[in-house]
Amino acid sequence: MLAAVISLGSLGCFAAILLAMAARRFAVKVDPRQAALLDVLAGANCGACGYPGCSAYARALVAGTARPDLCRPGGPETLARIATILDIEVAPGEPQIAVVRCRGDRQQSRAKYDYQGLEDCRAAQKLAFGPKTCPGGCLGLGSCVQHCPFGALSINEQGLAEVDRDRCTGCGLCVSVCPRQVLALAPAGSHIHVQCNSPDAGRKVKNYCHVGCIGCRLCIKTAPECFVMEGFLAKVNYGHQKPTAMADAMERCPHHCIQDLAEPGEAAPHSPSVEERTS
Amino acid sequence: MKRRSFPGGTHPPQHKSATADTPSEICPLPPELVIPLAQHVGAPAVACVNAGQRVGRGQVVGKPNGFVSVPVHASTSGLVVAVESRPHPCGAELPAVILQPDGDDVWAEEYLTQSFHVLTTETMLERIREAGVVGMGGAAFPTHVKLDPPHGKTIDTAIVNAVECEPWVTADRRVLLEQRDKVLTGLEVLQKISGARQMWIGLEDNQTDVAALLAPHCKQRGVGIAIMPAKYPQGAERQIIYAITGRRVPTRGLPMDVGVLVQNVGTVAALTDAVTRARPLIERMVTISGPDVARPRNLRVRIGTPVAHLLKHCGLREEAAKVLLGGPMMGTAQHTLAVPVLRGTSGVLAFRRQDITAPAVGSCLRCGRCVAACPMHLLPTFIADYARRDALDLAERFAARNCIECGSCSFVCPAGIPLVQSIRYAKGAILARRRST
Amino acid sequence: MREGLRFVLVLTLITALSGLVLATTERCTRVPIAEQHARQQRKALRAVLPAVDNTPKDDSVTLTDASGKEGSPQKTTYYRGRQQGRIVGVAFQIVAENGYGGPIRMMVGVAPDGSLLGVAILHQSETPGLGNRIEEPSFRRQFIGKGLSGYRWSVRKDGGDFDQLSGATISSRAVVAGLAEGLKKYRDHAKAILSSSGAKP
Amino acid sequence: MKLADTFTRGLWSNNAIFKLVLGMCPTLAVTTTAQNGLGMGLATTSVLLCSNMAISALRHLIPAKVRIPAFIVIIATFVSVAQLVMEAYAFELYQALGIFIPLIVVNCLILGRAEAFASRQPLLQSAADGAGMGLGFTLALVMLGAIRELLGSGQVFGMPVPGLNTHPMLLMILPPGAFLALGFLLAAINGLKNRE
Amino acid sequence: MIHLLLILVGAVLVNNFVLARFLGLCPFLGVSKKVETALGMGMAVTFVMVVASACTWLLQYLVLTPFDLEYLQTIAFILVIATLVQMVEMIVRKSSPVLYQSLGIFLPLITTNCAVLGLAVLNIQQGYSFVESLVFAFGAAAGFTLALVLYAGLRERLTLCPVPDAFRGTSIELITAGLLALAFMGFAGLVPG
Amino acid sequence: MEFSKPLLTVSPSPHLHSGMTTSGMMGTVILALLPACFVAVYLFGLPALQVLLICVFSAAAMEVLWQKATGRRVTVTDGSAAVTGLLVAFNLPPSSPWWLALLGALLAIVVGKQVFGGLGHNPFNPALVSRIVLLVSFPTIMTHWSAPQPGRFFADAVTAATPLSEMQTTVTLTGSLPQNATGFPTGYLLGNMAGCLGEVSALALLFGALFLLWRRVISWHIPVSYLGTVIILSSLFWVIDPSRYPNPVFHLLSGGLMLGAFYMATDLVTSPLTGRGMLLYGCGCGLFTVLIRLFGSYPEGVAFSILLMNAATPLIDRYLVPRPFGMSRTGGLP
Ligand SMILES: Cc1cc2nc3c(=O)[nH]c(=O)nc-3n(C[C@H](O)[C@H](O)[C@H](O)COP(=O)(O)O)c2cc1C
Ligand SMILES: Cc1cc2nc3c(=O)[nH]c(=O)nc-3n(C[C@H](O)[C@H](O)[C@H](O)COP(=O)(O)O)c2cc1C
Ligand SMILES: Cc1cc2nc3c(=O)[nH]c(=O)nc-3n(C[C@H](O)[C@H](O)[C@H](O)COP(=O)(O)O)c2cc1C
Ligand SMILES: Cc1cc2nc3c(=O)[nH]c(=O)nc-3n(C[C@H](O)[C@H](O)[C@H](O)CO)c2cc1C
Ligand code: SF4
Ligand code: SF4
Ligand code: SF4
Ligand code: SF4
Ligand code: FES
Repeated sequence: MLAAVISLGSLGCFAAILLAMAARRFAVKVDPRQAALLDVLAGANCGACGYPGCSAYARALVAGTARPDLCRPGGPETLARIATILDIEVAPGEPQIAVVRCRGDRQQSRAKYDYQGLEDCRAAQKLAFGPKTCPGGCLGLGSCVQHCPFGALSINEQGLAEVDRDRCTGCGLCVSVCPRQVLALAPAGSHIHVQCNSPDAGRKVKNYCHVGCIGCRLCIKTAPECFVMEGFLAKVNYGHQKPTAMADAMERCPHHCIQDLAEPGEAAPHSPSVEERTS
Repeated sequence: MKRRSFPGGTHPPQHKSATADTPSEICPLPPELVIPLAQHVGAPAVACVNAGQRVGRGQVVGKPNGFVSVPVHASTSGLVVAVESRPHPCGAELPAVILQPDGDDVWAEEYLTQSFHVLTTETMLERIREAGVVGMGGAAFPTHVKLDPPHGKTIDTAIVNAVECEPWVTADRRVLLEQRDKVLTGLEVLQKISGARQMWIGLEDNQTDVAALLAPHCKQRGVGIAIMPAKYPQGAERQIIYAITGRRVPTRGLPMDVGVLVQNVGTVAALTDAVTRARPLIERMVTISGPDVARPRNLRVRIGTPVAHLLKHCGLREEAAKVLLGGPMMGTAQHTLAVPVLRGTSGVLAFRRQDITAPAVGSCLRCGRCVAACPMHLLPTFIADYARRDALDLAERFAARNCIECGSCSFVCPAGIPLVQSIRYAKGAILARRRST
Repeated sequence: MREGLRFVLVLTLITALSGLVLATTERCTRVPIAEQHARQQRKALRAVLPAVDNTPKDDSVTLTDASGKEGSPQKTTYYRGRQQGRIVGVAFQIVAENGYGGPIRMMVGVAPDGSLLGVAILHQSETPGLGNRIEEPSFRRQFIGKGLSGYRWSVRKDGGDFDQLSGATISSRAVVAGLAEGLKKYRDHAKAILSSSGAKP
Repeated sequence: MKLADTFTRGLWSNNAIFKLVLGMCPTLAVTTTAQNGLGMGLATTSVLLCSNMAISALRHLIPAKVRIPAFIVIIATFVSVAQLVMEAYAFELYQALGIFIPLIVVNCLILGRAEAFASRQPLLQSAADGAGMGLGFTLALVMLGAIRELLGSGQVFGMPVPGLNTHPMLLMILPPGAFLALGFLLAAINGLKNRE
Repeated sequence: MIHLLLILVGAVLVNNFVLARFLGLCPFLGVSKKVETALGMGMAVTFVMVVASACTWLLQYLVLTPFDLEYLQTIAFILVIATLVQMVEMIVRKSSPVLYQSLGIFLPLITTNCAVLGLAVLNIQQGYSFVESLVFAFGAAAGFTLALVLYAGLRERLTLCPVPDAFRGTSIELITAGLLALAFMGFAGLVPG
Repeated sequence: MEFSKPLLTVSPSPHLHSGMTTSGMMGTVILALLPACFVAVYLFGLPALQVLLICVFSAAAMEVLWQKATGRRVTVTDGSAAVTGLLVAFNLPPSSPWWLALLGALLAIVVGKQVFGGLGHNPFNPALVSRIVLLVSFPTIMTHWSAPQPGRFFADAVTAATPLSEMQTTVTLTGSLPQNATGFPTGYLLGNMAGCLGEVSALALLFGALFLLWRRVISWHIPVSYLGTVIILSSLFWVIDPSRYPNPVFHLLSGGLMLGAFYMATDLVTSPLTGRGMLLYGCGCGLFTVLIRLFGSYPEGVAFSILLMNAATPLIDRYLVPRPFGMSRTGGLP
């Protein structure tokens, strides 16, 4: 009995002394904030922040080389927590969501050629600048679908990309993937969007698409300040939305490229909370 | 005579008999010539004529823009109807001078004939540049740049590339047969400018008849004839240099790093015109062939002639489903027939729907055929796989940038995977990333 | 320093405490554990010996094998089972080296005349379903009553007198060879084992 | 969190093996029969329960710095106790499980729960977690053991299953079979989950 | 000599620690995503296993056996191993950041690794002498490393495969490990005993 | 406005294809295996035919079922399932019961291939996975051989031992080789031995292998390095002790070496990509085959050695990367 207590106790004592001495002699400082940060990051390891995984981002945050608002799946809550840990101040941004800015499906728009090759928009874009006559139209080969880490994208039967608003976290990966910038991030609360991305003048657009923006400015006339014109393309001024006026503009758009993407019957478009989106 | 080759490569069917022994013809002038200002590697020329202006044959319509750039000339006399964007073989719409031939085809200036022996190297290079000579083997790199290596680099061997390993295309062969004297003179010009001590003409062993015809003339001038086994891509620069000289061009290097200069047969012939007669490059040999062409043959075509005109001239069996500029291994498929022939266009091939036999795309069997076929000793299947998954770092680590896009890998892949397309994508993405950082 | 001290103290305390707990547990379980081991041995002895009225465990001789193969001589303990003082059987462990999955440890009981009284497998690592069928009574039973002389100690496949298990020839062969060796060992030592006992070899 | 929740979480939704993939060695090594699986599972459960409770009770006394070594010692103590008790009162099982009894010490599950749960939660919660996790582990072991025993020797809990015991697939009770069985079991669970 | 060689071959191939004895599966499944990390882990494990084997052997035969304290084996061994690993980690981290990046980061994983404790216990169980136990430790670690590296190679290839949904993740990884273990069964009997 | 008018096709270069496709390759392999099939049926009669048919058809059926069930494109027409089925049959004893053949095909297609994502993704040779699983699971049935009875289709099976298992048994028993393993057993060339359905006639297998080599479906690297290593190693042992170790000819002709070297080690999917990689792989196969045959407890080592080298293939592919043309020796590849 005594032998056991003594030998085990002295073994423990010995081990503890060794460890204590080692800890003293070989101490290396680790920033405790790094561990704390890793805890609050979303843990999806999605790479949306541009770092190889959450822990790399945490390291960069502590090192001060990264912006604190890059963890998109984590959303504003995470941002707030990061801010507390790092003791900095940030203004929370509005949650965003990806919008497909094209309605020119197979029926509605003109193909340039019959494409044979990789099922990849970026590769197809390199062959005579894509198989669609419209230089901004969705190619429907699904590069964005492959890259969305949350499975929020799909290609519909008409050959157009589609965003699942419930799944999209607004991480923006698809935006950087799409070779034609068809996808853009818009405030998740907004549901009226101009679904066209053609830079061409109306005459040209009419030649290749039934539903492309022809730059007629009717929307701007109907709902001033709600829309802006960039070149020959109308865009929603997301900072300045007036639902009724915009609904009017929607009615009057001759090519129907302004669309309300909220599901029918839904008063205000659903803006999922962070919990729901990351779970 | 030597018979060497390079490791790797494939054996696509030749299909050359349709045009190989048919004498070339002069292509009649089309109703409208489209002369793009970008016909070479480097900065595009700048238009120096306006709509409504009359130009003579050979008159400069686009001025060079910088050192790596060459002028663009009117291919015939006529009226400039517009300077506007038109479909370009690269797929985009690019600025071009639109010329309506007047049918007189008169030279803008009378030119004298002169022996090149009396000219200095500088004069000759200047004339080559003025004539707008670019590589006619496909890359269309300005020849005066290539012939003027930077300080410290010397050229001891010049190779005339008459390999023409692309199926169907026989333009170089016809040039050799029909413009032999021009080529031979061009050889001497090349030797004088480059200072090369050794000269070679590289041919494949399916062209022994040409070799036999050339042999006495070459012997007389001390030019070697290198006959290599017919294997694709024997004509690619690095491969022909390895086959003839045994030297390996380093990865990011140029032929001149190993003291070699490679020029296409057509380029060499164009040198003669440029130097001895100061005539610009406004016409070239083009093979019009393919299963859909009723009367396949070689045509001497003015630069800027739309493809539709050529196909109409040679006749189509039925409406073309696929039209290529260049050969079937490296050429580009066109989405419109309005594109013109450029200085670098060696062939126009037309296919019917039933000739397009793309194998069903499956998953990689890891059979290693692409690896065995790659003349650059790469692992095409890995690079393509990484490219598809956007693993650019890995693609680069497996030397994606070394790929010469010869197409051997896709040609042999039993699973029908468009390997070259993926690799090309990776190359582009890697370059873009480098530029952005 | 204070922190280091605390570190050492806590850990020492916990280990010492753990030592106490364990020592106590060990004290409580010592007897049952010994009992378990003894029971296992008893069971094995009982399985290979006929009914006896002594405690063979306490009536043993340990002899050194003359034919210790690899240098170091091996010791074997022979347990003697008696009936009314007369030795009726001797039990000892043997190891068959060439099993399929490793050595096979067996306990055998031998009658004073050198014939087998019983075989029990103590430990084997043969393949379940194949080699481990050597544990089956039907396989082991065939050896009972057989002695060295008069039998060819190998499996039928090799021209012997014993049935192998189909699909497990290697294991069967190992068992047979091990038994034969054990019997030989007994024969060599029979005198010493049976001496001071009144029984005749 | 309610005790019952804590308990059921460990039992299924956060199952040590199906979800967390912890403690694979004993899982694969001893599950040649359902019975061994059960024995191993119960042994692990009791150690987990005790250590969770002990650690939770001591959590304010142990300085953070010595946390891990202290936990290890506590766990090792319980394992040794379990080992002695099994040797004394469940000798057959003790022999069947062999080296994997002392190895309960290094079952990542136990240290993992100590570190992640017991060192931060009150006693009862920790006990519920220990019991839930342990029984979840046991459940998985029994399932795996039953499958392997059924396919590999045509028996369940030592009882022959007619039809299957004429040509049992020996592989299933050999090492590769353990990997394959668990792999397919996980796939089946995934498949069921996906369907929902 | 031959006898040591047999112990070595037996530990590397025949009774491979991971694939036949089921020891050290957590790191086997966890640290095998990339071949490089697998190699690093393998080397770290090799070092720890050899040193731990020596320490525990001495502890057993100098302390536990003479004082009749065999029942303290488990706790004593794990204490020694845990201390050892932690010490090594601290030392490596301080003295060679490069080595730490390639090997050190794996060390915490090793403490709770069946392979090390299992090895220590097996050394005693099989009655190996000091030298034998060192050889056995090295062989076991080499076998662990071999299996880990092969498995990492397979897993790297797996990431490119369109595995059916239900089989994604741990499921297919276990199946792959199972087939690897199946291949290793070919070594059965290569070493007698 | 109507947008559908015939368009020109645009695809990336090259615009030609060699014409050798996946299904073409698989078809060639099936053709190459046919002579051995005929020999098997000739030697072992109807049971062999039954095993062959069950394996091929159930492999194909399994592939269809699985792909339907997991919602994938059905690709049986590429023929790889048929090749796998055929090779599973080749690896079974001729007298296998029907359920064994069925189970074998199922194991090969499901465990060996489809769980990894189907053709091209399996790291291990499916037919061999199946063979080994069966061998380990049902050792009695899988080592129950029947003697060849040329031309007697309906004869009852006569039990016999394969040359290798006979050799192993005799060597462990007596320490020296049996009668049949001491000479140069040229009779085995024609299939005069017991063994797996497809491995018995070296001649028929060689014939098909030449066809494969000629059609360039397989390259010479693996067979040459595999057989070469076996010949060199076994000669070495034979020279050391001819009474204990059999001669190289015996090694070549008895057992599944020919089948393995030409048809199974060469499986495209599970062997390395590069020539140098294939050579290394072949050498590894040869080494393990000889080791297992001479010292292991399994009489035959071909299947195990190929599986072992399958496991090493990803590493070989990763570390034996060819140096790109023009790259210096130190030119930054992994
Ligand atoms: C960007 C660039 C720069 C080049 N610079 C030179 C040069 O300075 N000297 C030279 O002789 N060739 C030069 N070349 C030409 C190449 O050596 C080669 O002849 C040309 O790319 C066509 O080769 P290919 O048809 O085999 O691709 C250059 C090519 C490129 C693309
Ligand atoms: C795959 C490949 C194949 C080629 N084949 C030929 C060929 O057959 N004939 C040829 O003249 N140039 C060929 N080239 C172009 C040569 O590499 C090289 O650019 C050319 O011979 C240089 O001459 P140039 O500057 O006069 O065009 C090929 C290039 C590549 C990449
Ligand atoms: C996985 C496996 C395990 C085996 N286990 C044993 C075994 O434990 N004992 C044995 O004698 N044979 C075992 N064998 C079989 C031997 O390899 C050999 O085939 C057999 O002993 C020959 O016996 P037979 O002539 O009775 O068929 C096993 C075979 C395999 C494939
Ligand atoms: C030359 C060649 C050899 C093959 N060998 C095998 C083989 O040994 N086993 C097998 O299951 N499939 C074999 N296949 C078929 C195919 O490659 C196999 O089904 C894939 O491994 C499945 O992904 C072979 C195919 C070819 C072309
Ligand atoms: S949105 Fe962009 S990436 Fe997505 S399918 Fe359309 S073109 Fe392709
Ligand atoms: S669709 Fe997907 S990739 Fe695009 S922003 Fe939303 S979550 Fe990100
Ligand atoms: S990888 Fe590039 S160089 Fe190699 S064969 Fe393919 S296209 Fe040619
Ligand atoms: S040729 Fe095609 S199938 Fe073969 S390895 Fe290359 S990519 Fe894969
Ligand atoms: S359970 Fe064995 S290493 Fe984790």
